[in-house]
Amino acid sequence: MAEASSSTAEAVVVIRGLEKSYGSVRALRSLSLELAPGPTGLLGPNGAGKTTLIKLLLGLLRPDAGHATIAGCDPTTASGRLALRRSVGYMPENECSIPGLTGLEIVSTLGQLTGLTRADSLSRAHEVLDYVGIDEARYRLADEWSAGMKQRLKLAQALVHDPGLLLLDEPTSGLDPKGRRHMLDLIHDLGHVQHKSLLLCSHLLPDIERTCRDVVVLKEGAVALAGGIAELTRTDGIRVRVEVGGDRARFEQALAASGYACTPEVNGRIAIRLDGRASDADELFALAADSGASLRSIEEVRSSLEQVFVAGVANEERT
Amino acid sequence: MPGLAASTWLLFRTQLSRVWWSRRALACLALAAATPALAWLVAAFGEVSGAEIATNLGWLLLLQVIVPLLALVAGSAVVTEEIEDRTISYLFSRPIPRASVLLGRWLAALLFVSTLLAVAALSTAFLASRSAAPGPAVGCGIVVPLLEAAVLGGAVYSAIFAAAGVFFRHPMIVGLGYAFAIEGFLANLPGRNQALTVQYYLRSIVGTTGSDAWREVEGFELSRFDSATSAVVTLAVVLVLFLAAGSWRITRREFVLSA
Amino acid sequence: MARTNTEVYRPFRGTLGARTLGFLALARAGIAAATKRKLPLVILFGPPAIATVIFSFVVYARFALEAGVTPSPLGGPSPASMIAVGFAKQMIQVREEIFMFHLAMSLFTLLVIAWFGAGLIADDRRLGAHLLYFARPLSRSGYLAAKFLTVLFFGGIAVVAPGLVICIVATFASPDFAFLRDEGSLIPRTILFGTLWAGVWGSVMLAISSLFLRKTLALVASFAFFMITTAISVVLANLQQDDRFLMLSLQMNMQRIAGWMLDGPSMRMHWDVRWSFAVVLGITAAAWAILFARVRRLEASA
Amino acid sequence: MTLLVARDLARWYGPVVGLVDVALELEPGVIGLLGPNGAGKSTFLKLVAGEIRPSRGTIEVLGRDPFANRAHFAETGFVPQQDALYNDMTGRDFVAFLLRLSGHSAKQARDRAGQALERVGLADAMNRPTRGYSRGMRQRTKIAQAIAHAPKLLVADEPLAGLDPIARRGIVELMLELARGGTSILVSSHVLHEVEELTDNVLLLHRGRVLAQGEVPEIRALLSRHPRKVEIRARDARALARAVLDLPGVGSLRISADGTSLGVETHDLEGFLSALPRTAAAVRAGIRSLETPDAGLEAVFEYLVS
Repeated sequence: MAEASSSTAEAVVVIRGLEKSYGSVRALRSLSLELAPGPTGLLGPNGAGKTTLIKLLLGLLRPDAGHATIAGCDPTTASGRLALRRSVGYMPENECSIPGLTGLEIVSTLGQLTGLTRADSLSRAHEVLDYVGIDEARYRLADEWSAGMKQRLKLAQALVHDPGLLLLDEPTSGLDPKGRRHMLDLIHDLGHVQHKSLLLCSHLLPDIERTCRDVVVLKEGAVALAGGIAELTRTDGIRVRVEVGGDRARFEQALAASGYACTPEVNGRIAIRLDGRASDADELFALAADSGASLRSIEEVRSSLEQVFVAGVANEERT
Repeated sequence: MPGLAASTWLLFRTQLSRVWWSRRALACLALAAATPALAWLVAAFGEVSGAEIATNLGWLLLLQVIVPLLALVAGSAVVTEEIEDRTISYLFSRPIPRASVLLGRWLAALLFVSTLLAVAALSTAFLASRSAAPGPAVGCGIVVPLLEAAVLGGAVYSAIFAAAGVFFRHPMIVGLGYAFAIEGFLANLPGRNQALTVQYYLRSIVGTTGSDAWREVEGFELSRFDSATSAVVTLAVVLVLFLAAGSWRITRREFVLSA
Repeated sequence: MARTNTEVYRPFRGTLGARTLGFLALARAGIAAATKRKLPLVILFGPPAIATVIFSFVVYARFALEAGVTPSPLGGPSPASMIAVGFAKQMIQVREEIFMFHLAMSLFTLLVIAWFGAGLIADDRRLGAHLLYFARPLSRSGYLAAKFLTVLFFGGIAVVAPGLVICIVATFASPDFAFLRDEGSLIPRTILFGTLWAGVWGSVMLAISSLFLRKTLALVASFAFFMITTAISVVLANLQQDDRFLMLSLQMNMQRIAGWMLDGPSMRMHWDVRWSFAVVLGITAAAWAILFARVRRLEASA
Repeated sequence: MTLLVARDLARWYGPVVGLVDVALELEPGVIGLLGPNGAGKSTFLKLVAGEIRPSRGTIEVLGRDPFANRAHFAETGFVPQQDALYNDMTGRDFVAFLLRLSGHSAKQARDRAGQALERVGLADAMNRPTRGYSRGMRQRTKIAQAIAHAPKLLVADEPLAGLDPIARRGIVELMLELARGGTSILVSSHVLHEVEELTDNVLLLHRGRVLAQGEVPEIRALLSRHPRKVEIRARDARALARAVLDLPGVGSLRISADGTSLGVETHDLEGFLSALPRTAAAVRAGIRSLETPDAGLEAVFEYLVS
């Protein structure tokens, strides 16, 4: 995923000094942010203002101060609000469905509410339901669907009017491993293959790492960290983490003898610093062969997004 | 491990402080305030004697409509509220007899309902007595039976609806059906089946112990009355029976919460 | 030249119109959802349908007697038709009978509108449907208009249809359409009254539905509202020996309006009909005020 | 003594199957309960917590039948799945109230409630009504009420759902600390990497049946019909492929389109790995990384469920 992270195309969402508080709780603290086209992750501990930000972008809430433009529209004006909701797809966090309707009827009704004609919305409903992988169940009442299928229905209704920008709030909550992988594949396809801009709000870091190119970390209503995921998780020198089988002691002596700096890790693995000496681990294999050891796994040490998140969010307070 | 009495007392004390601060309590307050408000209005602007106001409003509105409705709103929630809010798992994973959940919370609801109804009955009588129009005074013959019937009616109805909360999924609708459809229908039938309604016993209490002013209320003198004591005893037995059935059922039944 | 069409996601090629009447789709969806469960439909619309059929036959028999023709029931003389003919004999005035039948039906409409109206906003909030609606270009007034049309649809059928059917039967049964000449204006007035009745009670029911989170609670609340207002109005009227207190009950006012609009007897209600209109419109305005306030909160909490 | 014994255990909700002929024995310790949605995880936990009765067969927890058994509740803490609290009560009052119901005196209840809430990281928020709590704080309050009376067994249904990484790490550490202290923990989740942080001992459910039970590596070893996969990223994968072809147990080779990664399937993983260093040293194909992707829980789950 080494595409250019933020091309010069004009930003999809521009936020300047956004303020919002509920009574004494300050949800957003003069937030300023620009979202480039493409898939961006929105991260932050519970109560960092993620859901509030999404509601402000959709024009469901009025900000106390500052302004935002989304897909070229201003959510605080009535006309801007109606216009932006035609070009933005929103996948809400908590479970929602329309009582008494089948899945197909829900998606086609919401399509018509967005401005599609009756015929267009019905054919479009079938297309998006095929895309999210809902087959005959579409003809059954959505109230009887499983949590996983309701989650896919929410994505389908967000896609029915083929919006340029998608706001996805915790898309994988409540899904089992298979459902989760399928949902992440869909979002990855939307972001990278269909070139839709999307703002994915989640607290599961592997989801964001799997589907997004950029990430914004919120903390107590302000941006703690923002940038491309690849840059943020790159480490300085090349270090590898090795799991050793067979005669581990002799292998460690051989490593020390040939001057590799290595530090043992908690789960029995060893982190070895390669930088400068070699760009690959062939040398390590040679040492292992000589000392009767085997290398069960070798992985490049990158600080995972979790470390970036913890560092970004917890830099002042104790973790 | 706490016994039945200890855990009932614990649930009662905790629920007592919570029962006053809910939207449900707001609805009950509004219901209880209806009769006194009307009594004040009629006393201030009408030319009707205090006794007539107290007896008519007391019987036709307070005892026949407000008492069952208020007991329904407060009583049916005794167990159903915990099930709908899905907080029952916390109570049912504690080493306490399950019946204490019903009894403890019902006692709190009882105190709440009785207080409201007593205040409603007394204020209705008081406000009615301020009417300038000539007529018999609003004496004990009116106030005492009204108070006794209102509080006792509230207690029995709330016990019945609390038990309904354990037996049925929609106790509100079942309770409404009983209080207004079945009781309304049976009350008008001549003969013994009136004895199946709570209203009959309330009427017996008011009829035998109340003063003659009660007799003038339209449609009051229809039925034959039991003695007041036998009416009170019967109501007490009904109350205990329903609570016992509810306690037995809550211990046996599995409460499977929808996901 | 061979073409493959295997791309998984097909972009939308149609046009996205600025359809201001988009909310009609929501009304259609509401009606579709309500008619899915057949049992309530049968229970609620069965009895009025049967009553309408019987009453139409009675009207037919009444006109037949007037014209000196002995009414010949379709399936030959059956006990039911004998009773109907007997009843037709004592009928005084067709128009008055139609009025009384209409009143009976409008009470039944209370139940129909309560059942279909109770869940309209309550279930939306409980199941989170408002999250889906208000992320769409649907304004608050659009949402309310759609919900109102849904309840008006069912209320309208329950109250207007019986009246219309009977007027039509009366028209054909009356000798060379005399009914149409003398009482022709009754038909538009029936439609007007039916719509007013369904509109007013529909608004009250929607307001109650927006105040509660569950359909059952809204149903109980609507029963309590109806029960208490009626009880208070009757008690006060008896106490004060003054029938004007009946104006406190919405349903009494509607009967007074019905009496005036359909030239029916006005029983105990002898006050100026403008008072009834004032009370009814006041209650409807209050209902809509509650509705707009609640939906504003609904959109913000989406 | 054994933690839990289930014999021919089954539970239906009308026509819907919750669990069907489950027979197993669990030893004290931390057990991860896994399975797709609707696999019967919540049903099993409710049976262990004594909230519902089996439709057939028996279940014994700590030697007792759990259903509505007061002695069992005294020694068990239950974290229900639903996000429900008494919104008008403060966190401390809520936990203290439940402790009173567990037979503690007023003072004891208040102190232990404070300690439990501090352990879950709610020291500053415990005196505020839970109405104002965030999702993560509500989840931690639910855990606090389950551990406040120092139970022998903690039954937790999706305790980590909705927690952000910092809160989740805190709860995982708390559970590990409880486990070290001798408390057995039965925890369900459907986010596998969360369970991997907690324990290696898992119980896999699918469509109401027990698919597998035990340590993950042992389960993986039992799945012999699935050859082991090794993913190697190297500068010249094709050269490495030629050299690796005749190493022990190699079944199939797969070279990626850009020629930088080699997928090997072998029926003798140990033999293959011990022979690899000599070959790799000889070929010098510039190996950058080597992984056995199907050793993890996710792959084991995938094999069993598909």
